[in-house]
Amino acid sequence: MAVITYREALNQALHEEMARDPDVFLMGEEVAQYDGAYKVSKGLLAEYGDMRVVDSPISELGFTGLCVGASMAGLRPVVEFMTFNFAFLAIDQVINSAAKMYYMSEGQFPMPIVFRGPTGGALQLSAQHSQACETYYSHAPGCKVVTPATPADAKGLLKASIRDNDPVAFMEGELLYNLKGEVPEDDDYVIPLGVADLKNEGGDVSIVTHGKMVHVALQAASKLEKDGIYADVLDLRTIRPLDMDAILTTVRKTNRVVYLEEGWPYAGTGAQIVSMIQEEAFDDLDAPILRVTQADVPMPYAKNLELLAKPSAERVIEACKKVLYR
Amino acid sequence: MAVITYREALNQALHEEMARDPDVFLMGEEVAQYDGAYKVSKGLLAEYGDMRVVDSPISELGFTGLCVGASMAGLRPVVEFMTFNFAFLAIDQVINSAAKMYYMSEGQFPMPIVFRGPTGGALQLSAQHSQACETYYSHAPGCKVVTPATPADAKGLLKASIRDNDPVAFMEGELLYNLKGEVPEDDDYVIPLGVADLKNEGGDVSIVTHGKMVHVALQAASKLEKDGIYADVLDLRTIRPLDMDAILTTVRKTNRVVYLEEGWPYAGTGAQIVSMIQEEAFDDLDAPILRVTQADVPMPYAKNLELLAKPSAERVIEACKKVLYR
Amino acid sequence: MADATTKKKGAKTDVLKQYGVSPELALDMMRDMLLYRRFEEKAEEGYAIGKIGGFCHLHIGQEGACVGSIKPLRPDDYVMSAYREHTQAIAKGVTPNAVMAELYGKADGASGGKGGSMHIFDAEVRFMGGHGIVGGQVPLATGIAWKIKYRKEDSVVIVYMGDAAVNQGGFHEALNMAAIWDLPAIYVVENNEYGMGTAFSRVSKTDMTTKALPYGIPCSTVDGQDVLATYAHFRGLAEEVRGGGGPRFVNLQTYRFRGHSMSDPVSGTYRPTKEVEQKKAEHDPIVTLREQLFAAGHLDQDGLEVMDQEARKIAQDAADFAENSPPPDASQLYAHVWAEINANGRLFFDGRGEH
Amino acid sequence: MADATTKKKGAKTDVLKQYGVSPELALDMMRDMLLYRRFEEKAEEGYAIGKIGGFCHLHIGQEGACVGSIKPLRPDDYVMSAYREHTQAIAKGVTPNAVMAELYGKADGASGGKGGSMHIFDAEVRFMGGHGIVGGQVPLATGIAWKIKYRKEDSVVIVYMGDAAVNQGGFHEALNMAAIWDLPAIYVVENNEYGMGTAFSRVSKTDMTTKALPYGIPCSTVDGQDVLATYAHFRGLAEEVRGGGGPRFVNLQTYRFRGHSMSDPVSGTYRPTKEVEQKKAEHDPIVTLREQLFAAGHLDQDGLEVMDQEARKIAQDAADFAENSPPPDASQLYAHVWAEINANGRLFFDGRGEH
Ligand SMILES: Cc1ncc(C[n+]2csc(CCOP(=O)(O)OP(=O)(O)O)c2C)c(N)n1
Ligand SMILES: Cc1ncc(C[n+]2csc(CCOP(=O)(O)OP(=O)(O)O)c2C)c(N)n1
Ligand SMILES: [Mg+2]
Ligand SMILES: [Mg+2]
Repeated sequence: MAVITYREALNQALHEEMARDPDVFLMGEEVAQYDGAYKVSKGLLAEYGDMRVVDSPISELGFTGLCVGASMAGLRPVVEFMTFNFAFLAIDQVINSAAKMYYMSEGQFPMPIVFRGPTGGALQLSAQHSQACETYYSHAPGCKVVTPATPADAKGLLKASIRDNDPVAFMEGELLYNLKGEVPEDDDYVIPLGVADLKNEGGDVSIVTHGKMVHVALQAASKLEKDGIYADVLDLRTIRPLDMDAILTTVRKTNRVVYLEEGWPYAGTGAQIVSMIQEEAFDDLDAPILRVTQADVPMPYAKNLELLAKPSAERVIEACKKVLYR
Repeated sequence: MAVITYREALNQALHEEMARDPDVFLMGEEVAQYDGAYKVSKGLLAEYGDMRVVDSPISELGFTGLCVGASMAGLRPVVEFMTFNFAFLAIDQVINSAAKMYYMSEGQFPMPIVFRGPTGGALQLSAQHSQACETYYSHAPGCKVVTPATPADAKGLLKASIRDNDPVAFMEGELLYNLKGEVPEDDDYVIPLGVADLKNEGGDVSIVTHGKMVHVALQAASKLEKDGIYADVLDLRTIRPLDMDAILTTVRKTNRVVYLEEGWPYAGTGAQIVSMIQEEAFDDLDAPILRVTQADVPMPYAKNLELLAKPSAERVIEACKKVLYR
Repeated sequence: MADATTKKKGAKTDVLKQYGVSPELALDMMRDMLLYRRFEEKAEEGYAIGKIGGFCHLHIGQEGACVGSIKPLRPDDYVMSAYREHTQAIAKGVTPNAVMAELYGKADGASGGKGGSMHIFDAEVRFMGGHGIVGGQVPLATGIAWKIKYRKEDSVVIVYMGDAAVNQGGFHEALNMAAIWDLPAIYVVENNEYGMGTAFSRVSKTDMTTKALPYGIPCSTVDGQDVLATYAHFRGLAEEVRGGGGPRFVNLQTYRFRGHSMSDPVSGTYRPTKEVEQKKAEHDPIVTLREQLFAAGHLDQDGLEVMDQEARKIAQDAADFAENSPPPDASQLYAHVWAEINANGRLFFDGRGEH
Repeated sequence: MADATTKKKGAKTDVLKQYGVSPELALDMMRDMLLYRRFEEKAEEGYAIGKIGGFCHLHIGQEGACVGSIKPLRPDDYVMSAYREHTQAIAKGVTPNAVMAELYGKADGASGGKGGSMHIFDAEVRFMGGHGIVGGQVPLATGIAWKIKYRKEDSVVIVYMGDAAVNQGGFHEALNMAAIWDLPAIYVVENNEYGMGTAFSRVSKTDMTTKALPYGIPCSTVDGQDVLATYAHFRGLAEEVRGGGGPRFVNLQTYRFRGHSMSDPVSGTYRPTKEVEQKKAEHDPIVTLREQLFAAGHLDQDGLEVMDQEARKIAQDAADFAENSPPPDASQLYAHVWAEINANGRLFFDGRGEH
């Protein structure tokens, strides 16, 4: 297995899927000539030409709607949002068109389409460029939501998302693009949607999380080990479909859960998962489930405030100790 | 107290607040000459003229942004969305501008603005006109979310929302507009945001809910009484700010909770409230908290399917019995 | 429509020749318009007696715009529209039965009863809906045009919108992309002068023909109440656009004889009753074509009545069909949310659906 | 900027008179432009050494557009912009210290360190931000114009956007409303020919002057690299708009000498290095004014150097001020989320904030 970056893994996935299926095309701002704002689409224009790697105007609603229409008509578009923060302009076409079309038309129009780009914060990008947007998509039936944390997951899950026949919000992390890891070179390295991954095996407490926060969880777990506390770190990988079996397995093992996420707390992914766990494993819980999230404020610019606002390993450790009554 | 409709109560609130404060104006599609798609703004144009009651083009993003800008500059706009279902087009200006402005500017620009209109389903309006949109607003710090269930609440809460200095998503119900009830005539009948209302006093089980679903909860409660089960029905009235004290009071009394809401389950208001209850009243719970929501599907058109999709008193009763282990 | 006998006779010249339309085709268009009129009246009835729910927007008065613009299309061309689309669906090949059953929310409806009046779909005849967000269909149709170009096909897409939809940002974004990429789309404003209760002049300082100027898309205006003129115009446009001529923008002038939806008044503060009456008397597309056909001797009153009886019968049959079609089975509630149920993981979260 | 001695001398005529600009005012504009150049170079430095984070978009090359358009405004006029707004903030009256401290994320920053480079605000001098969503400021500014009309004031608002922002639907929706309601707004495209790495001609089939045609808003073009021409032009526009003349649209031609943001290349596949070099050599707004002032005898090399030293000093002082300003206190994290903390109910949900 080659060691490559998350960025390269995404690029490979795009390459392979575009080679595999002539109906797959990529559209977004700066994806072609500029190789993408984050260079995820590097080299694709040269390989596939300008009908398949398409620089759009800055018209989020328009090009999203265009791609949704192209999907209705039988193509398999991949839409790049420079960040999901800009996708608020386009969300009407995602929710009201893409997510509802198959249902409204009673199955006449499958909607294979991937909306991808970074979600959440990076370094001091401030309030309008740092929001974690998962809730806006996972709330709606008809949408699938995928949040890979590692290069291997990025590749395997993007390939699965492109091959999937439903709209997928595929949410990356700006701070993950340079992350390196081993990635299978196999052209058919596809990770099925809906399979969580136990990224650390512990047993005392379960840290359930997704996306970029997997790394914060792992950091917390390794620090906790020094105190003799062993944590399961369960990476959901996909938020919809959701691997509830994997969640229940770790919960039943440890009886104590912390949900960690980058987004805001109110009606976040964590709230949903807490609600499901208490419903389905009520008697397995030895402590209330705690959540660690971004501070419930728009992201501030100043370095110190941003650091305070983001979920940290320290706060995860604190929460773990609390559910362990230590 | 006069008995008037929910529609008239809203109309009174607008009338009174516009008379009280010359900076309050109403803008939206068909609000002036046509008296509003649901006649909520009836008579306002004649009274206040066309700078204060303004028919906008069908440009949700544009007129929302315009009103947010007017709020920045010191006015107190009330924006009418014909339904919140159309507000997906405008949500960028609500989340990225209105909700974040005060913070980004370090308090230089208070944003007094009300976004109001119906949310959720009515009768066979199908997928693109029936979505309950609470989550899209309550998730974001900076937004307040208000969901009145009765004429009196509609009046008192709309007046409070207009006087409030933050952006408020004020969510009505198309099926509530004709609902009659007693409403104080007092010009200063203001219900403070953040105060829940116990709409039925029971003691065996707590049905916590908001908006239109309050009436379904009351129906369920009255049917449950025939089985000798007495339910608290707690109407949250505002989702943000949230009257957690009132929630904990009923939970500590009954130890059994059902959350009822019109929206979809995943990361809905119910998920948030379940998560908070289990965190803050873990030992008070004698059963898992159950949720009753809209079926997790886009709203179908056919009458029978729509009926099936909506939360019903029967399903609430079932859930109540389940948490009572009956 | 106004009674034939009260109308002055048309000129002796045969306008059909002027537009290059055969008598057969013209009679066919008459048949279509009559059907759409009767069909919509049936829908009106169905709504009045509670068989049809939700919002129901009728096309009465706009039949000429519908027939004239869709008739020149090929089966492999696409049509997409907003929520006032019943008759456009029929024009593109959806059966009146399937449309009416959809309005009734029945299993045999074009969308299985899941869509309703605003969401009629038929993939097979390339009728692409039926969309309820004003302007939402404009980018979507642009995507269909993209697919045509992508696959190097030579079909075209016509997308309809109301006059009020041009104030939506998505309209502008879409037209810009269609222009820079030379997409085979015909953007048609069914300009019936009002968006719900708002006259176009109240929400635009300029007239409709300016709306595509920033994109360099050629604009043309045609009288939709004159079905022959409309037909000839769209026949030409389809030829221009097919195979790479780039997009077109059309100001298709028409008028709605009913209220915005079944729950809105026909007239009121927003438009005087007199205006509506005058339009009905002088600009009914059916009357216009009737006079042309009478004048040229291609049709007489008896022939017209036979046609009208046929139209009424098809509409009645559709209503009967809809009435007798079963409601969707309860099992359909959770069907068609997803095209792909992944083998792992839960997709539904209310404890009722599968997975 | 190119060295003075290598440039040919300008004509003997005094262009100041042509534009009705006094020598004092012209010298003042020179001072401003020098300050903005030096200020942005300081920001560049601050970014390079990690004092400034996030995205940082410089205005270098566009100083003429900035000074010429804001100078004619009154203190009670409003300015709103996108994210390339440092120098516009200063032009409207925000102190260089407060702007630099904001870039540094410090407590004394214009937005208390909460906004950063893209979100500079100063309510007192009516600098309305600093917005990061391309095109988002256009409807917002339209609302400010609405307030001016609503309150029957006679101020105006200038809103800046980049050339790429005209492809956002919100731009079109906003201009339409400004037109139908005759709002006192001047919509200014700082047309630097590129949106990030995309030449305008790749995302628009027509030129910029067509973009307001559907709204009937008068459009004009002016060379932003010529600060005197720009000043005279905006002086006239402000007079036209003030007090009810309706909105205006301006194609303000300019050029960016740096990359899109600090993390983007100055040139590359999207524009040739030669083009940038040529623009710098021949269309530097500072050089242009310098030549005009030299030619008319209002300034000489020594005078210019004194001015430049002053500019450098102000920029350096701003950097020092920013450096010495404390970071925001941790308590500020939860401050300013709400303007009104309601007496009842919880507003924060992560267990960390108040309430
Ligand atoms: C985004 C959005 N805003 C508002 C509405 C409500 N609405 C439905 S139709 C309509 C008027 C549209 O008028 P026009 O575009 O002229 O079409 P017509 O009904 O005349 O065919 C309005 C306001 C909607 N469906 N979607
Ligand atoms: C809605 C949105 N889409 C994309 C971006 C990312 N982005 C920021 S600036 C920019 C280019 C804008 O170019 P232009 O409008 O010409 O302004 P300039 O930077 O040249 O001043 C892009 C794509 C954004 N901030 N907001
Ligand atoms: Mg219309
Ligand atoms: Mg530019």
